[in-house]
Amino acid sequence: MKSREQLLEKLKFHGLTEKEYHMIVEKLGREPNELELGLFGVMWSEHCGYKNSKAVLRNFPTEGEQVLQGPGENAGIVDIGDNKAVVFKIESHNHPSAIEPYQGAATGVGGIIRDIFTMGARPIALLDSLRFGPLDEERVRYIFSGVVSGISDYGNSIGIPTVGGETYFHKAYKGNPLVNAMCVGLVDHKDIIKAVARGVGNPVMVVGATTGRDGIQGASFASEELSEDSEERRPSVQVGDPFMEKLLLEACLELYKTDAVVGIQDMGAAGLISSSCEMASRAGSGMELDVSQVPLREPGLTPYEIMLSESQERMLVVPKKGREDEVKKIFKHWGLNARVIGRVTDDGILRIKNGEDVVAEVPAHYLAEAPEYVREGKRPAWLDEENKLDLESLPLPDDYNKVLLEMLDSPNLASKEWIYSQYDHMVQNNTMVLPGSDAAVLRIKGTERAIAVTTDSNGRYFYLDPRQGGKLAVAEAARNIVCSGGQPLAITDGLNFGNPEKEEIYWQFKEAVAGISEACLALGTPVVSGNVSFYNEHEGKAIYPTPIVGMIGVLEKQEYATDIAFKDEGDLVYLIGE
Amino acid sequence: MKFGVIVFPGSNCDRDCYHVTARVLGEPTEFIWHEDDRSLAGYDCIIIPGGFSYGDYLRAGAIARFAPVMERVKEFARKGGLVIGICNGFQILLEAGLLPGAMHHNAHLNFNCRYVYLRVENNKTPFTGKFNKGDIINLPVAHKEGNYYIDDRGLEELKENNQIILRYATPGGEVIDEANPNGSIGNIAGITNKNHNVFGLMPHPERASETILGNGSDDGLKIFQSILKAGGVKL
Amino acid sequence: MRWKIEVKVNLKEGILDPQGSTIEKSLHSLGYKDISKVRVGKDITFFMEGENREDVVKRAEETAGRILANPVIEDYKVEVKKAN
Amino acid sequence: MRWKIEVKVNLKEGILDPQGSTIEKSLHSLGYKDISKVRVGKDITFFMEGENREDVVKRAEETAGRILANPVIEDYKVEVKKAN
Ligand SMILES: Nc1ncnc2c1ncn2[C@@H]1O[C@H](COP(=O)(O)OP(=O)(O)O)[C@@H](O)[C@H]1O
Repeated sequence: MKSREQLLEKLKFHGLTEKEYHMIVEKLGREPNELELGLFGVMWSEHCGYKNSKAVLRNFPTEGEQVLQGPGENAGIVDIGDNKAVVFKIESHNHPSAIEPYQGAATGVGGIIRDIFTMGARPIALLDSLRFGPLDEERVRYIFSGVVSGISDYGNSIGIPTVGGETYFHKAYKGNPLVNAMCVGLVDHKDIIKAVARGVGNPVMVVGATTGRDGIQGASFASEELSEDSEERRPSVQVGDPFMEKLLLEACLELYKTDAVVGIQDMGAAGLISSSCEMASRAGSGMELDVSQVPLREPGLTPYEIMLSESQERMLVVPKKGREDEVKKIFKHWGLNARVIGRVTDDGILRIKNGEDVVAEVPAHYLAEAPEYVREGKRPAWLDEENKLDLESLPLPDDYNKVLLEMLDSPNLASKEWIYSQYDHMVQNNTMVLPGSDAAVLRIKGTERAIAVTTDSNGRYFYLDPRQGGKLAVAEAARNIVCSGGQPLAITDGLNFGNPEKEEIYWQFKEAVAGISEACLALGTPVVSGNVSFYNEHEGKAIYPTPIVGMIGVLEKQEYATDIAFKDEGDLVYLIGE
Repeated sequence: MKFGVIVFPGSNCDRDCYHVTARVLGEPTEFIWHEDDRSLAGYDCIIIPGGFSYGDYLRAGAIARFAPVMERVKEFARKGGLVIGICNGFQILLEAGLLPGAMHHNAHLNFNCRYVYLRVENNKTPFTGKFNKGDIINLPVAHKEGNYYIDDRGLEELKENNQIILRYATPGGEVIDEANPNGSIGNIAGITNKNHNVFGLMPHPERASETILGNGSDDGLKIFQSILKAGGVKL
Repeated sequence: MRWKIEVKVNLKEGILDPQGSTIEKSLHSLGYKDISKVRVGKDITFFMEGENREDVVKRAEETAGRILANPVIEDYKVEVKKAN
Repeated sequence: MRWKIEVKVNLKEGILDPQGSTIEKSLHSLGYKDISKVRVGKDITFFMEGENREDVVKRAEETAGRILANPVIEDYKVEVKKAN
């Protein structure tokens, strides 16, 4: 019998509370073994389980006749006419980018791209929303340039244009930069694919890269097998391989043409465990996996490590029974692995085997459905003080020319060309309005249409009044779309906040979601996908609450596309609005 | 005219080139897989597109040159067939020895995607027949390793044989450092072999072939139209 | 006195090296089948002024650990030689 | 027998090294003012099977000269050690 202290220590390592442990025991009707506990630990983490945010996110308006897929899948999908649809989502990679800016940002881009092409779509655009501390600090400059080259190298190499984004510098982000990437894909309605594992007896395959120890936070301390040798703690940073992802992308798109696929999901955070139990639980089926069949990059990985590895550029595919060889053939053509590691079952249980031994056995939906926490939240006391500024009391500048020059010199206002010129923003031959304008516009080949895409947010507004901030962000995005000739259709949101266990942060979160929702309802632009990133704090201080709004609009005719440049001498200039 | 677009693992402008020759120009076009070992007889022009063949790991183009299809491209070029290598395609042609010189990192190191102006130095090639000598054209570049290098003797030879086809220039046509996006020797942006049937260039003509895209330049289309005008060489 | 420094920066063991594995695959396909475990690192050389070896080694190590390598994913090795 | 090969690939003397000069500039701006002539090359390591040293050296040199380096702009150096 283990002592309570031992148990608590173990729970702490897995990020579970004692109460959650008792929930697990009650659900299972027995104590979980070490591996099962680890699986619950990651699946019930905020990152995978959304336990602090789920209840609040339900307030988002998610419906509309243009919506083909709302939140809950790998990405959202909206109709753009002519039987075409766009698939899009935003995702954060803040903490990895703080530690290893280049790889952190690169793998963030890689991850969001996979979310898009798992839905059957070809990715056609990337956007990146970035926040850093002030540039006069060496460390910040290192992070800034590392992040930009990480995004640049990954997106350029894989051949998806990075057509837009936004960049702000403020001390609130000094210790905790924000790196949010959005990807947009194009698909014909009939070709949309979902991440479900249906059909008893259908095989489950791992395709793409081999599995290594990447991204397993301190796995060596967790699993008893590893605790014997005193290996140094493996870093939890992943390395991206855009070349591999390009092959994976092309192989998957080729595979979709065969109708052999029942479902497919990318292996992102918490790798095999999260992809398998989400695919099974969405379909209400079970899955049996044999970890000894997973192709490894290095020998000696434990079942725990194999299930949790976040090695990049991998997918979990469920093809129809008997079509395995077809899948293998396509992946071989692209020089990639494809291996059967299990099959779909009908008992709703995720059963993990290591060769003949069953090493874990848990109903998939237990894992996939983390507990939900609803908090009250509290309006921060300092907010009134911060909002007390009397504009009349500000002195007027003596020299307006000097002020203007200073403003133009500020990194927040200056041209972002240094950034976007490092991104290939033209590959794929669709970019009609280039970066540097309000929204980027991409033509849709084979139609007369185009789409407009933008990301927007102002952390300072959210900080001073999260509800207003939410409305403003959506409104700004919509203005950018409209100014580029588009009709706003829907949004994806990247919700970056501090620690939600703090009442004030939770309040910010709730309020911001309420503001975004209100504006989305008013503008008829539902939320179809999104991402939550909590715990963005450094030395106990949270970042400005920074929800990023990524919006898509449609242009019925390509000739509606407009950019910000004045065109001809003598053209009239109007100011419209209030 | 029949175009063949070579596809390496990691090519990413293959579909863009295809779009221009097949859709914009309406000419028959086929993709050719890098492992393909068939003779290229029957094609009028082979395009080696941009991208990151084999991830551009090691050096841009270093691994692609060993692909089976490259032997066929060499054979095709030797017999006088038209070959155009764009961006990564140019790098591959250099590594394969079909064009002289080598490419290294841009002088400022960064990837650089923007429009540049180019001066047409030689219009007496199958790739530039629709231009006048001295024309200033506007095409986008998008690369990290476009810093062309050749030793002094090689440079002299390029000049003697009129192999320098495009140089980075100002909108007014001056060939000066300020107009050079990558540090390339002599502002060289594109060269041919001695016979003028193999052309390598860093800028992307396929991205400037439709006025609705980008800044509206369609100067790139003229390169493809020049190829049509030249008629190719049926082998 | 003048010293020649050589810093080798390599990805830590166990960390994916996409360059290395891609080169390895192509070497195999070119017939160099007995080549294994290809890893690609950086080899950075420079010169430094300094009174004595210890001091130079110390400063070279500092540069390597702080700027030339990211210790989160990379290991580095510093060699210091007298320059002539 | 197993051998460990190390191939160092560097830009030829006289060819401008943009990576090196960028690093040099940032080192200077960080206060390491006495650093000069920074050059960045590649350090490629791998293992090879072979009966005797000469044979391995020959094949390693061939790989380096044919594939790992581009002789138009790069020099290379091959080191062969017995692996344990
Ligand atoms: N990180 C980035 N990546 C790509 N494009 C960017 C990035 N940051 C800014 N841009 C581009 O620069 C232009 C100006 O951006 P920004 O200063 O945010 O404009 P505004 O605030 O006027 O909307 C936009 O076209 C935007 O897409």
